[in-house]
Amino acid sequence: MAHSHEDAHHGEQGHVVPVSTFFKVLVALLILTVATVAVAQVDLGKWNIVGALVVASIKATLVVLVFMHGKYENRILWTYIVIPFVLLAIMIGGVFTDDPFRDRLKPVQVEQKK
Amino acid sequence: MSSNAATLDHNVAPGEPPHIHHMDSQTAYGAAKLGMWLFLATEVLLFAVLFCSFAIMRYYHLEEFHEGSHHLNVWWGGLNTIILLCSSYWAAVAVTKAQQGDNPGVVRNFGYSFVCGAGFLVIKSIEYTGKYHHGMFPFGATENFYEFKNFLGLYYCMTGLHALHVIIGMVVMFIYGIKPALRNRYSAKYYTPVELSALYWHLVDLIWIYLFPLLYLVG
Amino acid sequence: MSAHTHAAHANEEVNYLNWKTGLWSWLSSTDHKRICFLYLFAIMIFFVAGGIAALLMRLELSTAGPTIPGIVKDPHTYNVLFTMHGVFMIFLFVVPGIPATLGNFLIPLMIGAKDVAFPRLNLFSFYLYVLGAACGAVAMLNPVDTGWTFYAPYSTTTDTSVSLMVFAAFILGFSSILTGLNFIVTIHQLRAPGMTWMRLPVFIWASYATAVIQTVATPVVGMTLLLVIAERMFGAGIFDPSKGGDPVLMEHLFWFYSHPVVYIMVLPAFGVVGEIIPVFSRKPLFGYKMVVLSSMAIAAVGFIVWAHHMFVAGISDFSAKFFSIVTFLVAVPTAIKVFNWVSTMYKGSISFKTPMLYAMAFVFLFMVAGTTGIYLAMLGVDVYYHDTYFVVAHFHYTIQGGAVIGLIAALHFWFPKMSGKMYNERVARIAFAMLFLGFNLTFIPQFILGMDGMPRRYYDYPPQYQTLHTLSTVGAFLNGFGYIFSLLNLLGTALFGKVKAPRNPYNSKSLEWQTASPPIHENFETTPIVNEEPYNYGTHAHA
Amino acid sequence: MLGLLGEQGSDFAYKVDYANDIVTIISVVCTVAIVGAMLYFAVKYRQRDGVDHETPAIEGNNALEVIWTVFPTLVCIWVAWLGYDSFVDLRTPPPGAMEVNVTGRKWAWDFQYKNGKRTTSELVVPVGEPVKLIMTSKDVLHSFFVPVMRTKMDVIPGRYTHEWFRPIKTGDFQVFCTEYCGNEHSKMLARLKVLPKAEFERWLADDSEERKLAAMKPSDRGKELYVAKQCVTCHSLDGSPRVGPSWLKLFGKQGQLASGDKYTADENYIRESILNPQAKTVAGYPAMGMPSYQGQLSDDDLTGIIEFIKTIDGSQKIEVAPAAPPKKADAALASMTPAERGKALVADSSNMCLTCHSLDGSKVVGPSFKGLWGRKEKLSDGSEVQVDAAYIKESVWKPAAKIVAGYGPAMPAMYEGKLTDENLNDIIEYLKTLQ
Repeated sequence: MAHSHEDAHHGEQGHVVPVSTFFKVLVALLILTVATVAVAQVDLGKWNIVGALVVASIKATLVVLVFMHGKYENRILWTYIVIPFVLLAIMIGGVFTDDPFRDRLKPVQVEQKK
Repeated sequence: MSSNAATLDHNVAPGEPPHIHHMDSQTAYGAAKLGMWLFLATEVLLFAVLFCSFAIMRYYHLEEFHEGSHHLNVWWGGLNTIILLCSSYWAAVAVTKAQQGDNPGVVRNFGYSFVCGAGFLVIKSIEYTGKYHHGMFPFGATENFYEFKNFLGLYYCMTGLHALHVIIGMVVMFIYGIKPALRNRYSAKYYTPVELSALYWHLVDLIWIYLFPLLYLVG
Repeated sequence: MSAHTHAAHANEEVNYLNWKTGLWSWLSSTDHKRICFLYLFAIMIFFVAGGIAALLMRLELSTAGPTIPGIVKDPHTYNVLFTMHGVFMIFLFVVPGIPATLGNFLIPLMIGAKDVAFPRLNLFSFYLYVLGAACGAVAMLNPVDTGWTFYAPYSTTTDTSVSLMVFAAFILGFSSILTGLNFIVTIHQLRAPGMTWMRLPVFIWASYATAVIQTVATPVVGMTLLLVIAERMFGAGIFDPSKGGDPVLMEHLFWFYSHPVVYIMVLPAFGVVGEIIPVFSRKPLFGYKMVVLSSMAIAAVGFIVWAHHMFVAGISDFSAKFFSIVTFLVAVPTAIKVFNWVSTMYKGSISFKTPMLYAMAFVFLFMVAGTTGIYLAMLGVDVYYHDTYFVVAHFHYTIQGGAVIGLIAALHFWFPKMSGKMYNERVARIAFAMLFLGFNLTFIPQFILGMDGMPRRYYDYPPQYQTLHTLSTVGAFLNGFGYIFSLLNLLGTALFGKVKAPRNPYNSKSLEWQTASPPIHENFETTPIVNEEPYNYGTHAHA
Repeated sequence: MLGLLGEQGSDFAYKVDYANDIVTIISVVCTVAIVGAMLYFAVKYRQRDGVDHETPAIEGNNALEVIWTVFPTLVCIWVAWLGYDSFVDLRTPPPGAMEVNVTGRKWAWDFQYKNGKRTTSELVVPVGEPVKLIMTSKDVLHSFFVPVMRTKMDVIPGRYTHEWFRPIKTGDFQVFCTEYCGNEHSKMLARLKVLPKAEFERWLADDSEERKLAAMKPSDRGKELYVAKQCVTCHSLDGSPRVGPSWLKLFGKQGQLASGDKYTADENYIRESILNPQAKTVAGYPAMGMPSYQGQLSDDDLTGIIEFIKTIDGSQKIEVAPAAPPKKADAALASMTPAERGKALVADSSNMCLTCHSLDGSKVVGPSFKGLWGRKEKLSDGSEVQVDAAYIKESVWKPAAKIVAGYGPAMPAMYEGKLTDENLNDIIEYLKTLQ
């Protein structure tokens, strides 16, 4: 019953995270927020969105790891933390095998009859 | 959500885990947490559709999307982001308090989160009404004259669904967090509902972390 | 129904059926076994409704031109019929079909638990189902005519009550999500001592894979359908091309769920066959690990093949090629399963009780379904077959020949455990024969129609297709009567049967047969300790 | 080889059929092998006289697992290649292919050629020349499927998709719509005419039809259509009552709708009533009386009809030219029983029987066909008749002669010559079945 034991270990006590840790993370998050807003003001072309999403992902990771105790969770839980993001990637990836590769057709030009 | 309803059992001494007929309290704790994370996974996938649509629509209407995002007020959005981050922080603290058996602490911190949630909704409604006055409100309008109607459509779908989650999150926090804590329900031995409601609240924050840059900044 | 019966013989020993009586004790029960019956009762209503719709369609199609103008008075009525058939059968019958009924009944029993992890959530899912079903029924007052796929922009422009119907599908989706979530947690947390992952019966593995798909795929279609409503209500401009939306995007998102949903339907049936064949062959399941592995593989690969429903939908050729190639990845694990089932019978001691007959029929029908699936995965060939009767026949072999036959097989196999009675073997066999012949007579002609290029969803057709359509109609009715007999046989013997079932009529090794038939309220007198593999039949050479 | 998909009309059809044949053979062999093995085991190892015999605990065999993992994989790769290969041909039109615009709409196909020539529901192409269809839709999704050419592609509003083929034989082939598009989906058919090159060039150059219509002044065009589109069936020019309101002095007329609202017969009202007759039916006329002409009339046609209506002051006399009796070309019709033929005739929209006669006993404009045969009918002049062959034929050819009590003289005298004696016998056979 390997698994249920494994689960049970975490079952006894969720990990207790000191408030100070949370506070440090909050400060980090606020700084990052200000950073994205600032960066967004300068026009970097398509790098704007890349940058914004990278920063957002860093913030998200912090929230999951610390606020949501992700750091202290077991493998099974992590599987189900990761799956939705993998699927999101598959979804967007799959759809983008389509649209950018569609042939851009124009209707047949009808010759003017004299 | 009613998964943890199984743990709302009033005929047990305060601080004691409820009797669940078919499993011991440790298993129950693990089960509840796994269940909650699975539920969060489904929530993420709910929004995944919107993100995917956003990606495609942006691909087709890049200019309109830039145009559209300029019509959103970065400062309102930014303020809301900060509000949610703080509320998320307090929710996290509430869990620690619960783990230390500090029920008033739970009430206090969840209280802050709750107020933040309310503040978020207020600001959102200010934004919505502003849009409404500029005729940028989709309902009823069969043909939206704005060039960036696709952006607006997605903006309302995404923020609307998110706002709905904020409301649900607040209700959950109140029913499963604040109310029982007022009765000193929680202790180092038993705080599952606090942790679960906090998890849900963090998800609401998580989604917004992505919505804010996508809608307000890069468009 | 059961409430009365068990009130009737109150003197028999206490079990989950009679430990409480009265309708309310059923409607409010959080006992997974009773919830199984609630679902069973509910889905059967829609099985019958969807079946009637199907028979009306077949009747209408039996001749070219209007055939039963009294009932199907115009094309619209016909379109409503196939929409109703699709929506009822998919969302209200087959998807909850095996997971919500047998999954509910068997998962705790097979892993040696007292109940599912969240019993109240379980009941809540059922009432969500009821709510969704109610919405669907109400939507039928201004009947929807979009087909079960709700393709935009037709679904966003037709003036039938699409919004309500897709909302119903959304609610049903949530019922399905919560059920899946419940099962995943149950299987992770509540396995009896000694019930290691490699000792789980394949039905549990199949149910686990199913539950994962249910949980993570269903939200996608849920949101997509909400967007259809948004499109209708205020023209969100996401799917409607007249507002700059992309209808093909809607198809992508729809199939992102609706391909995996095929595995929601059929994986549990795989599990059922994997349970039945070893028991009636008195042999261990051949290649247990591979069977388990293939279930998980199918579930995983199922998520990256969706666009093979869209080869001619106007997606890019690159996309079509990509999705065609990955689609073939599903074929392999499916083939592996079939090989292993058949090999299990090798050197067995095979008895042909009705469940075994269904299981063998399943192997044949699923071979047809699988091989015709290959046609549709082949790009060039699918271009011809797409949206013809070939596709219709193919997915009926998969869904009816696979999932529904699997369900019927399971209902027979576990009937003694569920009802504590034995069904009438002779009637069951006759019903099986009708069902099997009728089914093939219905759909083999449709394969030929497809090869002749007959498009689907046609209310009327050129006269040259007449003969095959008539044949198909005859088969459909035979098929229908087959279902009626087999189900009435079960219902009748459950209510009025005299023959009581022993604990373990097939002397099977797996846990659910080790407790009383029917089981007591919390399944086991004492928590069972598991110390052997689930299919430990036959004598070991070295022993 | 097996010729499962019927005749081949395009030069890549053989490739598709080849792939189809190969996969068919593979499928049949595999199915027979596996099911055969299963049945063989079932018989050989069946439990005799109800007692279990000892069985070996075989839990698997890795060699076998490897074999039946690798073997199907290889087969799949081959088959996937076949499909891929045929698809590439199917999707790559040769440069310089003749391009035709295709527009799908509820529920018909429009085609336009480079020189501006338009056709509806009939695509004419030259044999041996590659043809590329550039397709879009006006409303919802459709799909353009030409079975003999083995090609199909969805037609999407707001976008263009393409398909192509090179016909290898002349002839007249079926085109289906294969993406569900609403009520008349199954009627959204078209013909593909493959002509010899020279003949095609002649056809393409010939625009006499168009010039003739274009040359006419709108009201004359409307007059043509009044007969051609069978408006005459239900709308008189002299004020005499028929199924629908007479067109005499119709334009500008005001009146009450079935809904109770008022209407004024201006351009918009007439246009709407032609395209969507059920929207605003005039009080006292059957709600379902008129079929929609959506997709059957161009804007010029509509203007023509409206202009024509404006001119009607009672002076116009139009004789309904007897239409040619329906040709029973296809063997299918001949192979039918009389009753079936009759049914086909009744269903045939150009005969418009079902516009006024129901099949389910409900009273529309005329008596229902259900149970009509052999019934005793009271006539408006008080006399009684037995509905027999003679009576039916008379009422079809000379509707005004004997009118059943409670019905108006609505039925047009257009069937004499249109329906032959044998047609009527067929119809009567059909009526007999409607008891």
